[in-house]
Amino acid sequence: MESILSFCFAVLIAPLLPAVIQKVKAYFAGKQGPPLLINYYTTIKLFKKGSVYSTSTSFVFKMGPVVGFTTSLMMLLFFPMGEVSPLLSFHGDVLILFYLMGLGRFFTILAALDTSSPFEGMGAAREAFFSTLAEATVFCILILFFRLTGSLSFNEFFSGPHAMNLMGEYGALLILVVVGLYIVMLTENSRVPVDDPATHLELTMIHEVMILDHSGPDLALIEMGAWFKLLFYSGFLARIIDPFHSENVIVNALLFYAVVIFVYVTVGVVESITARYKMNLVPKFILTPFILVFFVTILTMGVLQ
Amino acid sequence: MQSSLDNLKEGLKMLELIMLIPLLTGIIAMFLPVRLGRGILIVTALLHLQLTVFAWLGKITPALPQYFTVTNEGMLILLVTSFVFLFISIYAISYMSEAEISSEPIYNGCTLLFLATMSMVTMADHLIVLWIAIEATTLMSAPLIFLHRSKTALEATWKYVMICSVGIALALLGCFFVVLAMDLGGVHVPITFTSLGTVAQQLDPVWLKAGFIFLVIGYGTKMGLAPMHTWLPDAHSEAPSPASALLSGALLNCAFLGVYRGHQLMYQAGLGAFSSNILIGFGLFSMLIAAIFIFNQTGYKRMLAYSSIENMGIIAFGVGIGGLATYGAMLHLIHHSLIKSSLFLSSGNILLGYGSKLVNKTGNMAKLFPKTFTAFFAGFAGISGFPPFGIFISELLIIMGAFQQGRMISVSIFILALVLIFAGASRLVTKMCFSRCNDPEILVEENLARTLPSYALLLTSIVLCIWLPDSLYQTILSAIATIGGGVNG
Amino acid sequence: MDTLFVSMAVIIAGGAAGLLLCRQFTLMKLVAIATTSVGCGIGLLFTVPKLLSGGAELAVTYNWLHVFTLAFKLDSVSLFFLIPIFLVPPLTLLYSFHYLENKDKKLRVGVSYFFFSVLVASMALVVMADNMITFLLAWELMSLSSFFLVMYDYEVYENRKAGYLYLIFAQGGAMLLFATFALIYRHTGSFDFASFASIPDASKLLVFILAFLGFGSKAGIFPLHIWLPKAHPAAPSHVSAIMSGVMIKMGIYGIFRIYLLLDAPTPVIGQIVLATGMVTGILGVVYALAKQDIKQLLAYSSVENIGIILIGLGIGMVGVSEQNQAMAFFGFAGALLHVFNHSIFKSLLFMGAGSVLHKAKTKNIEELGGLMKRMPVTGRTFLAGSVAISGLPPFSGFIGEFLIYYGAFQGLSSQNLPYIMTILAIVSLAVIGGLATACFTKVVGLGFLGEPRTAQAANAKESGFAMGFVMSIMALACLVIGVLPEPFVRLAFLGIQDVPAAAGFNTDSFIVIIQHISKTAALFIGLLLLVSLFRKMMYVKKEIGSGPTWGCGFTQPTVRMQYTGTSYAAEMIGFFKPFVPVKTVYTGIRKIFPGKTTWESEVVDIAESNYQLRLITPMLTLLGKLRWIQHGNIQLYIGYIIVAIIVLLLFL
Amino acid sequence: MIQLSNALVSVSHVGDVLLTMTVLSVLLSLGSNRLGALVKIMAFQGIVVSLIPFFLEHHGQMSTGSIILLQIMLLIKGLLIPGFMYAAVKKIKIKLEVEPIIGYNASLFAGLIFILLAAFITNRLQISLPVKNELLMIAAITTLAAGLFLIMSRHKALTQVIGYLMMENGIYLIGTALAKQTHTMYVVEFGVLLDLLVGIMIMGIIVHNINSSYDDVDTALLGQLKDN
Repeated sequence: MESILSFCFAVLIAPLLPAVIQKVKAYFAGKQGPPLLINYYTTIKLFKKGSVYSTSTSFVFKMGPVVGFTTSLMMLLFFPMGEVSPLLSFHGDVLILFYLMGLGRFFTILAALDTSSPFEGMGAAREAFFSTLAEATVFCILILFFRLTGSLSFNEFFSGPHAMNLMGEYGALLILVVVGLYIVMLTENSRVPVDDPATHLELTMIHEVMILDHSGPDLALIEMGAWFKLLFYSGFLARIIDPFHSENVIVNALLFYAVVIFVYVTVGVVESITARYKMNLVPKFILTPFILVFFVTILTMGVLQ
Repeated sequence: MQSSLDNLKEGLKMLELIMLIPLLTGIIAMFLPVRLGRGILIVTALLHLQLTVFAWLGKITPALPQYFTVTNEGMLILLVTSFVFLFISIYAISYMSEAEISSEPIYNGCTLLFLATMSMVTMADHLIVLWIAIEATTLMSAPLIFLHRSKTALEATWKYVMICSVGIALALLGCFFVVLAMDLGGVHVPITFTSLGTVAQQLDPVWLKAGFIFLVIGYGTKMGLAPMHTWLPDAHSEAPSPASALLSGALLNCAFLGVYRGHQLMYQAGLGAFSSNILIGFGLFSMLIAAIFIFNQTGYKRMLAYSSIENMGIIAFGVGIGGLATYGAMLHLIHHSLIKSSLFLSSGNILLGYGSKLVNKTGNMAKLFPKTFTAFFAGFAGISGFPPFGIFISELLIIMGAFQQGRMISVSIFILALVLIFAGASRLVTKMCFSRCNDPEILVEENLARTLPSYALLLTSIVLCIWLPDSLYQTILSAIATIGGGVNG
Repeated sequence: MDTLFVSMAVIIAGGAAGLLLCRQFTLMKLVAIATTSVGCGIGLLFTVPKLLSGGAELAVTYNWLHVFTLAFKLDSVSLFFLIPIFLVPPLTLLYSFHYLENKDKKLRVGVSYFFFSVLVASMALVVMADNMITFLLAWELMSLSSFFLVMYDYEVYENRKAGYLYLIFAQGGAMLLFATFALIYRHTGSFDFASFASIPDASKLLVFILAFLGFGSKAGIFPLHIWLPKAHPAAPSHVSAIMSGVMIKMGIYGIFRIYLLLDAPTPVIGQIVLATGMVTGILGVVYALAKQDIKQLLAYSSVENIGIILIGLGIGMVGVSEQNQAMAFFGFAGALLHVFNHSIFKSLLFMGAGSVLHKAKTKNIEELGGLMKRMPVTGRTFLAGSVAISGLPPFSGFIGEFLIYYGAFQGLSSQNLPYIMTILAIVSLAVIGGLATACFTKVVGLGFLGEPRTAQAANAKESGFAMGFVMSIMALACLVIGVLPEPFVRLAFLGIQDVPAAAGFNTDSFIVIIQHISKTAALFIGLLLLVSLFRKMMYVKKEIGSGPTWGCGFTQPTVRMQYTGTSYAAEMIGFFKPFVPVKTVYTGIRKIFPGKTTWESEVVDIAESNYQLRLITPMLTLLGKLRWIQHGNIQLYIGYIIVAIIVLLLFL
Repeated sequence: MIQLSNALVSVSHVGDVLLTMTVLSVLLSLGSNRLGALVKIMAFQGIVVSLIPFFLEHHGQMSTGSIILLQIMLLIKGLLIPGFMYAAVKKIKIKLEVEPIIGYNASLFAGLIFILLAAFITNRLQISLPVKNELLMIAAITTLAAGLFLIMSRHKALTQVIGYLMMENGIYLIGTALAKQTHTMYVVEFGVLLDLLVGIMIMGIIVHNINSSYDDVDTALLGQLKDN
């Protein structure tokens, strides 16, 4: 029951949180910024609209948003938000989940290519490339977590005697992981400095340019999928960082979401104070966390002897 | 030799007929009209095969035992020679009428004389008689090479006669050295391999070794071992295809028999290691030389000739290695004769069809000459060691044997050379068979009379790879037992 | 066992019927396909129940040529490999019914069916062989028959070259195997496989490396893979399917078999296999990404999948040497399952490529586009195959990779080198997965989606019924295995039941995981359907417009402005620069008023170019120089003889 | 049986003279620049070589067979073969020059080196040989080596035949020198002779053909078949 509630809460709050980023950015820019509920308004507006489809497209184009949305939703189903067990969990679920995200990416890219637009193809190519590099980091993190906890499930990562937490047994090691995961989050969710969703030139975009041709409910599904994904990553980070622990479930959840919001705020700060990297520097940026985490995994050889 | 003594009592003493009959018919055929000559050729070939089988089964024995004898290895080679000869003759009849060779009676006669001399080689027991026979094969086959009467044929014949004569003259010196080794050892027996074998231990080792060196050089020249092989590609490419087939499928084996006898003697004298090393060296060197020239070869008959050098190298290598490899070498000898003759016969069709010996002038055989293509490509697959042809088995056995004897470096070179040769040959063969033909004018269409003999020879190789008659197996085993070979190590 | 021989006889009979009936084209195709398929069916009916019943080992021997015995034995590994051998050919043959339509090539089609049947039978013999001779015999037959299949379209120069290259690699590999077996024979004096374990440990490593190279040249490990991307495009597509889907797995079988037989304790073997697997996998997929020819791309993708399978085997072997049974078990099982899965989706993809080639007359991605609408069945099945080969759930590719991952994660408890190797293996698998996604989004996205780039592609029609039917079945199979993996995973477990390292391992807990995976996949599909339904509902009674693609302000787009495969891959290729050299030719701008200029780029296979540069060219130069030996001068020829004598006399 | 050794007073002396003459003929042939002269020298050498066994000490007892063989050999080596070759020379009317690859002076010098070499080898072998006849060995090896030298150093095909013949003579002499007693098998030796005869005849026929095809017998013309 708790799990269902937690899941529903996460789904509901997911559109809210990105507005926090926008607020922070607005603050830095000295503007007032959009209302916090902006994303809800947008979504409803989009669902109300119809769509225009390019004559070049086929059914794959329509599948892209659906698959992308579903895969992101799957992540939330398996991730323990707060200290509540997720709806579903089993040993090995991380593997299938990250691969499901791959599936989402697969169809997003295809949908982009289906439009036969050169810009969307460009974005698709970058997406394919950068997420491959990010995937290496993710799997390094999984290796480390497995090494430390002996489990392959989100729920088990954060429960039991060897729970992954900065305050826990291997806190020192996890600092580097946090840095790595943060960069992965920026990459996977197309945030600055990897991608700038707010730029006005399609040539320099990654994710935004891929969805240029989507409109109406399709676009809404894509947007929601992206919010879920961001929430998942920041939740992942928050579970590692989260120093608080309370016996009460609700308090725990609130504290957890506080940390999540903190993560969102940092994203906003980063977006405000850094510029997007030149495209040819991005791979180096994405490789940095890989090297960090790989280093940590090697370190564990000494730790666990 | 107990068995041959037994045979002496029961068998008919007419072994020499095997060589006398072709000798006689050969001389007759020279002066007969073409049609009659062809008939005589086939009849003689059939008769010869029949007599050979009788001899092999021990039904007939020599009348002059001081010069001739029945040995297992000799009978093996005689059997192969006779068998191959029959099919080549059938082919030759059709080929000669198409090739418009004016002197067909010369072919008919000389090929029979050639058969006679080769039969003599396989039966010779006396050192000098063997020498005479091998020299005689050179002389009898020279007219065959010159049959086309072109300038290049002339050149090839000249080189063939000259180089082989010089080589074989050295073999005579080798014979003298063996006799000297006998004198020094204080042995007084007839100079036959049979009797020398029984007293081999008493022969003077130094002179025996020297004798062996000269024998190997001499007969090796004839056999086509590098670096004495130089005549071989010329002669094989210039001779008319049936003659090339005979040279490659029969003559080289006979020359090999000379080397084999020498090695046998060395082994019996306890000097097997020395002669083995020499044979291995020559074998590998021949294969490497063949590899050099098969790459970028321009003439397909020359390629086949170099392939013969390679295969003689393989046989020498196998015999030198000993043990299991010897069995492989003997199988290789049989299958090489069958397949290589078939290949040369096919090359005759190709030559007739395209009118050129150059690879570049041929092409797209798969479409233009489907029957010949089948035979040619199957032959190529066979000679490269693909099953279901027998060379697969023989090469496998030789490699196994070589590893078993711990000759790692040699066998590495062996394998390297095989791969190189395969790479070179398959390039040419695929070019001939599949690539576009620039000038697809077919001079002479293929026909069954000229493809069936190739098929028959290939089929024999396949059959022998599926089912080796027990008697043949025993013959090979007894043959290689004399040089310490066997299937059990 | 006799059933298998019967099935092989039927298969060969089918091929022979193709040869004999070649004058009646359609009848010949029907008879050949039906008979061969029946033969395969008999084989399957024997194999699968045998494997399921945990079949006792079967062995038969026949005497051959006095010296040898032909020995056959079936254990679980053989039985497992027999499944794709008997399963894929009937499907590809059915496909070929509409694929081989040229009646002018009657004889050739007949010959092709004959060698196809020989190939199938010889592959079956390879996995059944129980001694060196039998194995090599079957192996060589397999190489030879597949060569003829590759040469089907020999009129094309590239195809001849490909056939030639294939032949050399086949024979070179076979020679290495000869050497391997001979080396073993040296120690044991026996041809039997059973005796392999008794050779001294010191020799085992050498034996294994030789065998690994020999088998690897067939399987296509880097850098012995260069024949694959040439031979597969050359062969007709149903042949590429069987070669890539099944035949190259014989190399894997060989590696696995020799490993099992050697029973070597040295950990180096596992590390070699693992490292080779990683290199092969990553470079294979990068090259696949770089290629624009669909069949060539698929060939490189086969190299990649061989890499994945080798990673699985390597994980298993490291597990054995680390005495980590779980690692060993899942490594081996994952490798086997991936062999099976790959045989299906790679065949499917090759058939799809063949269908495209058949109708659009080109294999070049840059000339395709928009086929999803024009060839719906081919497009959809190809899409399914692409998802499967990228290892994404809920399709079959994921299951095999999951097993391998699972095995690898079990190995993380090791220390030192095995640990680092395991980490690298997991990361490589992840990278391979990501790049494979990139690679197949490229094929599908550029080849099947968007607008057709040429008139040929625009005029393409759907292929014949037989082809579409087969591809649909296979696509469905990919999905079924992905959603209901349990029986197939069990099959893979049964496949390794005779492997000593895996014996007695309790898989119950893992089966639970697999059931979970199955449920997750089902859940995902359910959710997907729900969301689709939701989306449908959202669009009810709404205005759906259609117009040209948004060109960011540009209003007159042409089909040539679409993103190209080359640029799609360029950045990723650039990342692997030293290993994936790109050759560019730019004519440059010279004059004040420059004329036409061109710019070309081509990805060069580093292995191929290095062979050319460092091996073939020097060798040919050397051989060319040595040719003066035969200079035609008789005086010097005689001199050779004298030199030979003098040299030999020195040994006296 | 005829006891020839008793009949002649100083057999070994005659033998030595003959051997010296053999060596002389070798040197002459190396220096000779006319084909006709070369053939005549070969005839002379053939006769001398055939006679040598007759005058050797250890061949004291001659059987009837060997006498007949001797006559046949004289006939073939001294008459038939040179006659045959002379006829060939006469047919080749244009160039009777020998055309050496290695000049006459150098050839003569090489001949001297062969003699030295032969002496050296003989010295080394002397210990193991059953028959002590140094001169015979020296002459034999010199002839053999010079024969090979002639084959390799002359352009004309006919000269090569002559070289081959000389080489055969050398081998025959070595055979004579090495064998302690004649192995009484004249059939065999006759066979050797016959082979030699037929071989020379076939070579002669080819030479004739070369001449009619090329208007010359220069082997440099025979270099079309090659692989480089």
